[in-house]
Amino acid sequence: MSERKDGPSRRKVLKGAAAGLVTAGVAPTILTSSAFGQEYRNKPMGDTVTLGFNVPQTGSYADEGADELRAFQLAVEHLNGEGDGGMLNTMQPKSLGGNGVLGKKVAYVTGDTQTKSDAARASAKRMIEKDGALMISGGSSSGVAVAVQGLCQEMGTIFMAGLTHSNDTTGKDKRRYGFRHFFNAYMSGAALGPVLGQEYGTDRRAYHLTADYTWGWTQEESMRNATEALGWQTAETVKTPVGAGDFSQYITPVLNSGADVLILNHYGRDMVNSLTQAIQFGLRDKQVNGKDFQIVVPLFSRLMAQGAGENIKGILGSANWNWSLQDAGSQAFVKSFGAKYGFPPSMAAHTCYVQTLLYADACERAGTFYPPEVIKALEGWDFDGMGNGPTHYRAADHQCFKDVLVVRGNENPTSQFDLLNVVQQTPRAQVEYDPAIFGGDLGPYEVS
Amino acid sequence: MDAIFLQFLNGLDKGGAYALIALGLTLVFGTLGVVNFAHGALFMLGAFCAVTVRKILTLEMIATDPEKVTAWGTPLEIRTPYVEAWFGDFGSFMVDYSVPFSILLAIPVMLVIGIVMERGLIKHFYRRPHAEQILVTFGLAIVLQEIIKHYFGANPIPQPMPSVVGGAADIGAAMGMDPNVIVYPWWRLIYFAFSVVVIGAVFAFLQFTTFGMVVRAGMADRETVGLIGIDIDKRFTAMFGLAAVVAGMAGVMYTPLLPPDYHLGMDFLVLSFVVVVVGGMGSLPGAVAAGFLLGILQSLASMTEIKAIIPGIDQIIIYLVAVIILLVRPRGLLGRRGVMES
Amino acid sequence: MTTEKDNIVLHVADVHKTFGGLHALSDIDLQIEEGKTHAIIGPNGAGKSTLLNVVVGRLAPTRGAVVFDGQVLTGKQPHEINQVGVARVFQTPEIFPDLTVIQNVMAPAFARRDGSFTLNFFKSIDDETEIREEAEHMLEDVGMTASKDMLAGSLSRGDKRRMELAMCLIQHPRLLLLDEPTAGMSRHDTNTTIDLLKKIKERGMTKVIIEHDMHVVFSLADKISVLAGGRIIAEGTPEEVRNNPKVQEAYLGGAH
Amino acid sequence: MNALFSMSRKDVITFVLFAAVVLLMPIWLQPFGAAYPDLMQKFAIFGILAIGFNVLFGLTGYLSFGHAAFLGVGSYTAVWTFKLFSMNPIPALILAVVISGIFALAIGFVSLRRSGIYFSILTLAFAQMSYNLAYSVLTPITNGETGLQLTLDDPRIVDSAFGGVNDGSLPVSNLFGLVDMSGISGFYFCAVFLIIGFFITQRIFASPFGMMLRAIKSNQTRMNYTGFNTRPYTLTAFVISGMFAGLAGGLMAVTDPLAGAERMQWTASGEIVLMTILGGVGTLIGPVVGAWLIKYFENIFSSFNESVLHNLFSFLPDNVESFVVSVTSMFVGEGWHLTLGLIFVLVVTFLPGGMMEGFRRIGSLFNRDGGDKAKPDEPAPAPAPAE
Repeated sequence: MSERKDGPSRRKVLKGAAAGLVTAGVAPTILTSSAFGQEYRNKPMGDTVTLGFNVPQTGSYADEGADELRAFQLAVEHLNGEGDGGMLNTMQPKSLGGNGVLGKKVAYVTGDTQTKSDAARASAKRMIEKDGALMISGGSSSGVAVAVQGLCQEMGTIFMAGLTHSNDTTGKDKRRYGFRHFFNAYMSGAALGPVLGQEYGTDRRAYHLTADYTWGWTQEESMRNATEALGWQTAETVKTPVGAGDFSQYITPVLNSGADVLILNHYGRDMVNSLTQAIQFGLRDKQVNGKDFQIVVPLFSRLMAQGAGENIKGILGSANWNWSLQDAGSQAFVKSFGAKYGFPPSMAAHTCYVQTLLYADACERAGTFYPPEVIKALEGWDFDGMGNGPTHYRAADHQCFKDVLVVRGNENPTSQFDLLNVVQQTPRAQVEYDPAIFGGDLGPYEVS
Repeated sequence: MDAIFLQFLNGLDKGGAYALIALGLTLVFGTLGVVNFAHGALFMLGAFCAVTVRKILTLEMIATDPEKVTAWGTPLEIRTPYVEAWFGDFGSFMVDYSVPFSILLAIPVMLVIGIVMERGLIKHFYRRPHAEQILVTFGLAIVLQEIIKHYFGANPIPQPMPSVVGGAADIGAAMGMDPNVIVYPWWRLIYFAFSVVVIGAVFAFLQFTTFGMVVRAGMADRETVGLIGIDIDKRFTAMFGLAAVVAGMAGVMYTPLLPPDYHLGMDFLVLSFVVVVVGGMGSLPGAVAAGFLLGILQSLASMTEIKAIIPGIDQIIIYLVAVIILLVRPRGLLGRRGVMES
Repeated sequence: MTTEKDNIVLHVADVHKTFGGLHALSDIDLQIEEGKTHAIIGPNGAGKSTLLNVVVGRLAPTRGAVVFDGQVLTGKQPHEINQVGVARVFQTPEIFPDLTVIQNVMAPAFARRDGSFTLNFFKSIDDETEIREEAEHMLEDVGMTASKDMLAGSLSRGDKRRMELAMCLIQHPRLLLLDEPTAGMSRHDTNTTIDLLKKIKERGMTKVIIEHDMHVVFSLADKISVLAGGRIIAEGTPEEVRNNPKVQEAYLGGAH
Repeated sequence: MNALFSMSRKDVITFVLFAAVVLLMPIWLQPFGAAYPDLMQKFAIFGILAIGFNVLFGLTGYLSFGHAAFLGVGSYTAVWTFKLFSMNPIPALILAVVISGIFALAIGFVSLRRSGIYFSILTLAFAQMSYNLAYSVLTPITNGETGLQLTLDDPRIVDSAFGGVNDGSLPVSNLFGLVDMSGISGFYFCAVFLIIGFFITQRIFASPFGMMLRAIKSNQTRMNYTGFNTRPYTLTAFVISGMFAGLAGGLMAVTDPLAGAERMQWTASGEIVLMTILGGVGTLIGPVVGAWLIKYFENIFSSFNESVLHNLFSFLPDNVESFVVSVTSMFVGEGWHLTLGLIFVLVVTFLPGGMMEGFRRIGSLFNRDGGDKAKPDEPAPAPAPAE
């Protein structure tokens, strides 16, 4: 396959020249031809290809970021043929040979997103402009994912999103250069809904506490749609400030609202705090309308479950992946991760690992690192053996479709990592939707 | 009505926390004239005293089960806490009560931290501009929290309260109303009572001991007190230690409500400054009054009925109140003239 | 008491000032004649500084008004009062410690020339040669040329006072209020200051001076008002006051 | 301070040197690994922010703890200008400066009624209210957490009137279709503004107006009794520094068309304060140096991971290497905050007056004739104000 679809545009050349000026630092470089040799940004010239891993290293999600970084390192090892190969052994179909990507050794650079859009973009730009990163991956919040994805579209660099759960990432704000393996709020609702119906009945009144920003709203909307479809009523939806810390003033009104389910559309520290505090208010010991009061946390992660401690027990929620899954891919990944680090990977680590492998595989299949070709190789790709069963990367919105886990806080954990029980692996067909419902526009393959 | 009453309870409980945190800050400012941006970090260190105690109490004996293996191929570990193995029921009692126990550790530890901080760093900044005090204490706060992050990670670490007080108290029923209408978590009531006791103790200490009298005189006029031959510096060091202890105890007791992480202090920093300034820089009663006022207003502003009238009011209420109070009362509720206006 | 005369530049009309229940000033009626040096003396706590504070707008009188050259000053901001031509030397020098001596003296000259606010941030201060020269002359007058580039904060107390005086004089105020201008000065400095103030007198500037040092008062004042317990108990030429038995009883008797 | 009087030549030299240092960044930053467009753009932009802040804080002593609000307002304005009118940065910057100036006028008018920490808290309160509202209820205007971005269906009425083609990709900010505002040209664009901003500040510092601001910091009471109305002076300084912040915010949007609410958070305001104090309050160049230092740490120190360190220390014997790496890794990568904190503590403890004080000391080491206080050529570090 040709590496060049069309000749370099004038702007591209100018940019290349400018980049050359920067890299070499001195004016005469402008006259040398090497500056004109790049048909696309950061085309790997030597025998390595550089990937950029952009994760939160400071701030509340630093532990999640650290876990993502471990997964990235593991993925790089496996791609370069070191270690036990992990999911390379289970991935179906597979073009990777454990000898790097397209014969080039995989190297990586890292950066700190600080879970802030500006810092994340600055860090991504550094990896692209200075370190020559060909692909950016990672992240632990939707705001950051959308911001970095937008940047990557402008820069013509592929972005393989890490943990981002908002519908917007592959909906309103979807981009041609952005891909998401993680599930989203809509899928959480679609998977949780039926289970909630089975467990708690169809005659319920739900009270929503929602983090007051875009992810919270999409989560609330998806949960409302899913529960109201069951026949539940929505008693009240209340927005809470992000990082409120103490949620007591939002929890007390729940007590006498006549609601019998509390849905916490919170993530991270907000979730840990609001869940801990809601349970202290005795909500779970309450009887309302003749039924046991229930709390639901639509998005769970094991790391955050650790923060909530005992309080997580028996609480229903959804997850992208959990290390207790028994399929061959998951087991292979858990095995090599656990052997290297001594504990099992989080779902953030899983999605980052898979994303890296998928990108590498797509390059191998496209036969080039040229982003538009790699994008085409990823779009509409079907694969299996990487956890969650057969998976489809939908071309229309770059969202992966796979089984979604409904999980429950483990009542009797056998270890400090055994916090979530998989209640149900909701089949992919049940969580699929029409990409048109969230709008958005992917944009072009070719960027200047 | 019930809703308002409950929000009022919330306000008291929040206000107690705010007042407790602001108290130490204003104490340090009033006595030493130092703007201490590391005060939030002291609160956080207190919280991590509780984490440490619990960590020690739950240190586990690790035996491996040769029969079973983990998903990643290592033998399954069987973990038993030492204290339970050694002390049986008393051991689990200690684990259960780890948070109150932690206060015993927090008092000496925070005292030492406070004194070391003051003697080692802060005392060199008494005569320096406030801007430099801000930079040095902010830097110190970052260093302290990064050290905590290095050892404890960034994730919040849950600290359960003793199981006896784990649930909620039915205050309504106790007051002869319908049961299950006004219920409030025991621990929050305890926290409120605790804050009242600590605030009372600090006031009594300053009011009725010679030490306190000298310090109060020093707050009013440092030079004169120095002139009459009292070594005020030593007492001020002790005051810094006291402020650290108060912040630390507030941190310990707060852990069951808010699983602590290394960043906890920064979240409270801005808030505690707002409380102190609204109360009036250097005024202890002002800080307490402002703490309760802001706590109660914040709780009431979060009611759905009020948010329906003014959307987003709960997001800004604290700052809005601060602006209004400072415009109406130039030096906060109970501030003195000439403090921090240079 | 006295009737309005043509050459009255400052009229403190029936001023009362109470702090809580305390009468700091009662029934003060004071007329200052143009070009004269008017001393206000009295024991500590007599209300002298309070009176000056009322004149310059730092304190609002409880009753009464201050009229300067036909304009009511009461209710005006301090800077407005300065702009109509009233300058003040404080009991503890109020200067700009972080600026150099020459800058300290230039600043008031700008206020005189440009009013209370001008936005002239594109012109270099170096190009303000007129004001700079004027300030240098002023410093020469007070004998501080040598220290003109020192930071004002590092001056001795006496030098600070002299500089503050220069800061006021450069504005050519119609009325200069001096609150104990020689307090804390050595005898030599005091004499220099007296000479300086006499020199200004020749230029015809009206002055109100509060002073403890009778030597200063009697060598400068044209007229003296004696304040005790917030009231004017005597008024007249230095001779008259010196011989007034009430004054001797209330003040001079105690002081000497 | 006699710099003011012997000025012209000295200021011209300072200016030329400063301009040269800024324009030659792509070369001299090379060995520091910082010569890539984004970081250099940030250096220029945060330099503008810091010198503007210094006009307020350095000269008048009023410590605003809410300056990031103006940065945010500038960014939002610029992005909205892009969305509604044109991708040309000039109108976007003009509007950003004007709107943030108006915003500063309103906030300053209220906040300057108080001084000292009461002023700081008022500005903090206004900025936090802006941030909290922008993050949540004002999402229709600010796009909340995600941040305001360009979209394909933006009207861009001026551009489309001039026949801008929609090729399906998002437009890039450009100067009349000639020069893109991303990459190295974006840096030079920002650098020009930094140099202009520096020039303006230099003028302010050397002007009677600048002297009045210093006088206000020195003794506000004396200012009043000297016939100055200090409020318009402080308000002007506040608005000027707000406009600088707005310009910086606008430039951030020009080089990278995204405006997020967190740009207005108190931590961002605190960062501006730290930059200024770290570099040297009230000095011309100090705040810029402080800004560069903090941004350098944020972007470069955070990028060192263990594999980079292993490469760096690979010349050492294995066990020594792994020890050195494990110690160093505490201070870089995810530990970069620790280094920053330590630098704050060390600089302010040993160099009261910030980095500029350090440079002065180094300078006086070489000037053997220079007695300690013989010639304070930069404004000396302000002595502790009387409380």
